[in-house]
Amino acid sequence: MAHMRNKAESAGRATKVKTKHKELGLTREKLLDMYEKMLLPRMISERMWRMLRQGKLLFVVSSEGHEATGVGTAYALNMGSDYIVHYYRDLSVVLAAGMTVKDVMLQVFGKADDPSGGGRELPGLFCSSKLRLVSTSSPIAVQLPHAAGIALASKIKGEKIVTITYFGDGATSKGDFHEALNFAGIHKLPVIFVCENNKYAISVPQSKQMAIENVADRAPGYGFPGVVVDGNDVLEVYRAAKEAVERARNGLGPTLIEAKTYRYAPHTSNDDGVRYRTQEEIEEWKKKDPIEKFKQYLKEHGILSEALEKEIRAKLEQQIDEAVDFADKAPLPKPEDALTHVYAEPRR
Amino acid sequence: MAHMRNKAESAGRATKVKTKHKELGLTREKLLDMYEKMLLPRMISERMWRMLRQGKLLFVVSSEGHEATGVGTAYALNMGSDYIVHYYRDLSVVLAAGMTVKDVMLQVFGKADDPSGGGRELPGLFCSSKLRLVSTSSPIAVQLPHAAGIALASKIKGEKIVTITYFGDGATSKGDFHEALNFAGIHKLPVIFVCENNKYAISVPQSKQMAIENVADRAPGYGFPGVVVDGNDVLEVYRAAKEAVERARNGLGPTLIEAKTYRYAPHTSNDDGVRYRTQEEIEEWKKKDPIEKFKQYLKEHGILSEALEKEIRAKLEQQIDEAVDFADKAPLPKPEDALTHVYAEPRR
Amino acid sequence: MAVKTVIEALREGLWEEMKRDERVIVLGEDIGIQGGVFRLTDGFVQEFGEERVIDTPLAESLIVGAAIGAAMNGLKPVAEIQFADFIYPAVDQIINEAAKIRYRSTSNYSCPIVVRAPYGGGIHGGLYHSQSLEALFSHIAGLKVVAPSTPYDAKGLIKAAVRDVDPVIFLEHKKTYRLIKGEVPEGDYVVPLGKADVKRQGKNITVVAYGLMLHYSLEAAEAVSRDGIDVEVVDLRTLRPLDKETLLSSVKKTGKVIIVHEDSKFGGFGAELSATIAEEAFDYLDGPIVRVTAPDVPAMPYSPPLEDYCMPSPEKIAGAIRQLAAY
Amino acid sequence: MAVKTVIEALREGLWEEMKRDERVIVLGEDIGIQGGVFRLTDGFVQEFGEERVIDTPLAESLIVGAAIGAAMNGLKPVAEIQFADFIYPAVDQIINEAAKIRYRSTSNYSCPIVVRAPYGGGIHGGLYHSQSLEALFSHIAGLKVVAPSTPYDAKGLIKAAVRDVDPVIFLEHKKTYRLIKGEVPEGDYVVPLGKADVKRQGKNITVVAYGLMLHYSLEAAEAVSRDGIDVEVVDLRTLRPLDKETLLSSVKKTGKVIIVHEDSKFGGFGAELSATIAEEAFDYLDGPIVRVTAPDVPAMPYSPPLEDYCMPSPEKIAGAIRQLAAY
Ligand SMILES: Cc1ncc(C[n+]2csc(CCOP(=O)(O)OP(=O)(O)O)c2C)c(N)n1
Ligand SMILES: Cc1ncc(C[n+]2csc(CCOP(=O)(O)OP(=O)(O)O)c2C)c(N)n1
Ligand SMILES: [Mg+2]
Ligand SMILES: [Mg+2]
Repeated sequence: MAHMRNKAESAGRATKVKTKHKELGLTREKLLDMYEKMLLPRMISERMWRMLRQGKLLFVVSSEGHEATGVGTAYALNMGSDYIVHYYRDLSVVLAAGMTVKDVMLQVFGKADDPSGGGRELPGLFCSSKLRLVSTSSPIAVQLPHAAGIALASKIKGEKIVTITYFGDGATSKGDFHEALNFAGIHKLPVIFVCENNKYAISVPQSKQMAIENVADRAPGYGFPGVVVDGNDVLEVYRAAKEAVERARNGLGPTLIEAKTYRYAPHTSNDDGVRYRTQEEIEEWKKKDPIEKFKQYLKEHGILSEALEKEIRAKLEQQIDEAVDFADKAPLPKPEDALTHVYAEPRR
Repeated sequence: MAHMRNKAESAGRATKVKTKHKELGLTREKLLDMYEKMLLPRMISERMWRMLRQGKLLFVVSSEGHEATGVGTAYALNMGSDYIVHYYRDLSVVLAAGMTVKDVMLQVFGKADDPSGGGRELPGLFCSSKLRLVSTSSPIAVQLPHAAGIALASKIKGEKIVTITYFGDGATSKGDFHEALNFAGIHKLPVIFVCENNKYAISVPQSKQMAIENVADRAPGYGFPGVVVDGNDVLEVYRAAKEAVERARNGLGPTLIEAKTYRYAPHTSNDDGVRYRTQEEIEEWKKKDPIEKFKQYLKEHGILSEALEKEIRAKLEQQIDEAVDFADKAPLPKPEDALTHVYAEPRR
Repeated sequence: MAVKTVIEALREGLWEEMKRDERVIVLGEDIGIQGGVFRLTDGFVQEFGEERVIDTPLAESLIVGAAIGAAMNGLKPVAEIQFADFIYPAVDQIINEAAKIRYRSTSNYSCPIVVRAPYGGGIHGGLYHSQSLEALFSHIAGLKVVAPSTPYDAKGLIKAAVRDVDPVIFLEHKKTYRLIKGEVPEGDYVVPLGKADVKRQGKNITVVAYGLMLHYSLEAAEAVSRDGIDVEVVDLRTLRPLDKETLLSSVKKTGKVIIVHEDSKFGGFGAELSATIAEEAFDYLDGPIVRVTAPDVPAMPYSPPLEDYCMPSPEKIAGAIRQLAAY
Repeated sequence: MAVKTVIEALREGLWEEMKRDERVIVLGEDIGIQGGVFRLTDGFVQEFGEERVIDTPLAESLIVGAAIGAAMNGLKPVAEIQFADFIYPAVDQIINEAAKIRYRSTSNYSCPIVVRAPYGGGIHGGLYHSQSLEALFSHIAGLKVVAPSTPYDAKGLIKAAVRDVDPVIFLEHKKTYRLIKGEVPEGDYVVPLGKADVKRQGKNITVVAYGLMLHYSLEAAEAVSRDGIDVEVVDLRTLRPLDKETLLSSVKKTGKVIIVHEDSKFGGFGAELSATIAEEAFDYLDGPIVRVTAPDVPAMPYSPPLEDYCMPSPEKIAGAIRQLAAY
């Protein structure tokens, strides 16, 4: 069946809410770390929108709303050895993977020292061979076959390494989605497909993208499990991701995780985001803010206090200030740098 | 659910076998017509292989084994108004649609008067605007989006016209399969997708093409029914196709029909067909020959006698002789004809 | 006459065609309630309804493939690819199918679709929102390829494209959308496909361009005219079928030619222009055939200094003109 | 030295590379038990196993996309596209991804894949088993494009391609597979990418070709030598990066040039060769730059008279040589 976990079961879990993180093996430190890694991309995104209005940035794509999905999945990985194949909505994943705020700012400012690619890609697309954060691009769904291929190579090499890849609901309409999942199913590849279903591909609502309720329902057609999860509940996301990572690492093959979530901001700074969604719908979803939800949980369990929250925010604010300042002052690329890295430089 | 009809049900039907054609509303004349239209492509295919060995043809792609699938589906259509989008394995469909044996022979000989395209396409790809037999090509699965688009146009024009398209198991791995079925599901288009699952894409067995048993199981992921049917039983194929055509014509949307069948000959004359299948497997399937099966049924019901069978064969043999003779003597295209029909000829 | 932008002119032309002929439908990503990411189809769904203005799933091969099917069944589909950079998944449908349907069926079927695609750089779009793809499509017999540069031409050409009975790839330079303004007549007129237009008469050097580069070339021509170099600027408008007559007669007159495009150089569309000239007007040439293009890099980077380096500019064109004039 | 066919040479080169380096894998349709539809990988799955010789589903975008992923994770994938005509669904992965990975990541990642594709006509393959696609790929910075013509070069070039650290499109003319024979050394040697080869010395006219057309050009050169025309024949071998030096120095020597390819003319690869020459060797030219190619039709039809009409032949090349010689 498509859903490893249906609504009744999740409701059942809700009663066990007090022990959830222990059941998941998450310590206080880890939980606070996760919280910080959700807050950070939110605060960076807000800063980016501000800088856009100030004319300091030319373009913004942000991830407000997707933080639980990103952090919940990323924290289920072995960082630095597992492969991460993200898309532009994944600032939280990228930071969880170990990109620093400075690295992020150098990228969005398009500066020469941008470690992701020297200012070549649009803001929002990161990469690092060191962090095993794979180079990715703007075209939708092209990264899914890459993730399958990376996982194939791990399998051939006999390494117990898992690959995770992220994409939106829009991506599920593309041929590459189908071809990649089909191949992964045939070869039982160690790969996890995470669909961040925020109900829209820019303006196109899910009902015009597919005739079904859940993307996860397609997984049985590829011979592996599909899971629907509340993408705004970081612990539920983590639980689903952990199971999927274990399956993959143990040679049991892929999982499709569909995280139901919502993007709060417009698609990008080129979108006003007002024509296709009602204010009510946005407000409805704001009530389910993943950060608020997690904060509530942490407070209920005495892990986070108002004071600590303030402290964390101040620390992150400062990190961002410093990074912005640094990146702002960093040099732009030299024009003729455009000519490098077309092919491998000849060995000297 | 994926299967409108499971094995138990089919078994149940087997007991009602005596009344099957009446239940389906098929008269004696119609049944004999169907039988003839199954026999004809078989006899043409056999003739083509012979002509290949004689050096009279350069290339053969044939449909032995697929006759029940082709005829059972095609006979559920309104010929001349419904659109047919075939692939190269569909000689039986093409003849059922009204192509004459002469037209077929002119095509496979690549003659100037080939009505499908003046000898431009490889043998096995036919078309006729008059018969609403749509122009199709060698690349796999590209015709599925066309079928969706044709059905979309019928819907927009408010015409109660159905489109049917055919493809192999191999085609289901391609992005175009996914994109077309998804779109058809969203718009509830009047289109029928017929997968002629003969277990191989050239040499690649189903197990290396997909991690599932039935292609039809993918239909729920597109929001419409999928049906598995014995592709060697022309009446069962007809039943499934009729239901699908009715659904489509009544605005209820697409159906995916998976007809399980087998190709007896090699993939084409460029394949020896021996490396990837055992002789036993081929023999096993020959016992289920769709023509033999239908002949048995017709005999049991007193519709076909040995004498009539002989008469039909003789008639078809003569048709084929005449067509071969005609096509053989017909002129080849003039070399510079290669330059025509690139764009519409300017109006004079 | 009213002064309009390129995008207004295109919108007006397409709108009028949808009014004129109910077989015309538009389909693509975000073209409905959103009115397209550039707002070219703003208001269309309200006027023509969801049956004729179709928000598709995110699937370029399907967009073109379904358009092909609808065209074979009597409609006139205008497919929008949101950015030309994203057209690659549809090239199989465009090249193997649309371009070959008439040919392979000796006109049993034809494929009268229009595929619109905003292309080109200089708008901080980075590697995947700046590409120029005319070389790819103009190589393909069976396709027509159009690239307007002015509002007047844009409206007249989109109408001609919609009325054409064969597949047309309609490339709209997105930087010209709001930058370039010009007079556009009310109501119906057509600019025929396959006809170039001499946008500036001159006798020393021919500059051949299209899209945004036409405007940069006119600027460059103006600049060098102060040095006494009299430049003729040919706006191709349609890249395939190429108006060889206009091209060659200008070259034969001036004897020197500069080809300008924004795409990278090696194997770009300019190569064909150069080759046509070298083959058919060789005896008239007084100097090498020069190309001003982007450098041979995979695509235009995002960061402004890198982007600027890649974009041909009026200054770079003027430089090339001066150099060739001195040859 | 043993005399081998082109396909035997390719098979031997690929086999030796798989022996040499266990990171090399091959993937594609029917390449396992079937040994490929042309039998190029015959015996590979038996020797190297199903993990390194992967029969994929029928999905070209996946074949290349998975190869890209495997390459980013340290393997050296050699992807087979069964016929070049079917590569279009993979061009997004090839052009937007493979060609741009190094560039967009400033070498954080690279994409060392080889995509092999049998191309070309003259084998009664019709519209979809005869196409030539070198124009499409050679336009793309970030890709290397190789098209061998002789067995010796085929083996040496496939080895160089496998060892290259960037993506290589390896175009094999399927008519040469069994038609063309030549000496091939046992064991390891490499023909470097990016180097053309003068296959026949001459002083009157340069003919530039690759693949099957190289052989037709040599035949034509032989034929016209009886009329006292001394033809130099340049075999490009690699189309991108182009060996301009060899090309231009031959043209500068002879002053006349004919470019031969099987693909249609308008916007074909020959256009770039012509443009390069018109731009960089203009002063050395004694006549127009002539192209001998297929006519501008969507693809090569099946019926023999139509196919013959489309294929350039030694006779057509010889005719063009004689005409240009008389210029
Ligand atoms: C192949 C392709 N087509 C179109 C686009 C333009 N585009 C960018 S994002 C987007 C919508 C993506 O929606 P979804 O996958 O749901 O991701 P989300 O932005 O909602 O997270 C579109 C159409 C693109 N980037 N790539
Ligand atoms: C896009 C594409 N890739 C590869 C091929 C080569 N090819 C021709 S038929 C075929 C197998 C098709 O198998 P299937 O769809 O099962 O149809 P069948 O021949 O079994 O009826 C392949 C790989 C092709 N025609 N098109
Ligand atoms: Mg979305
Ligand atoms: Mg099959």
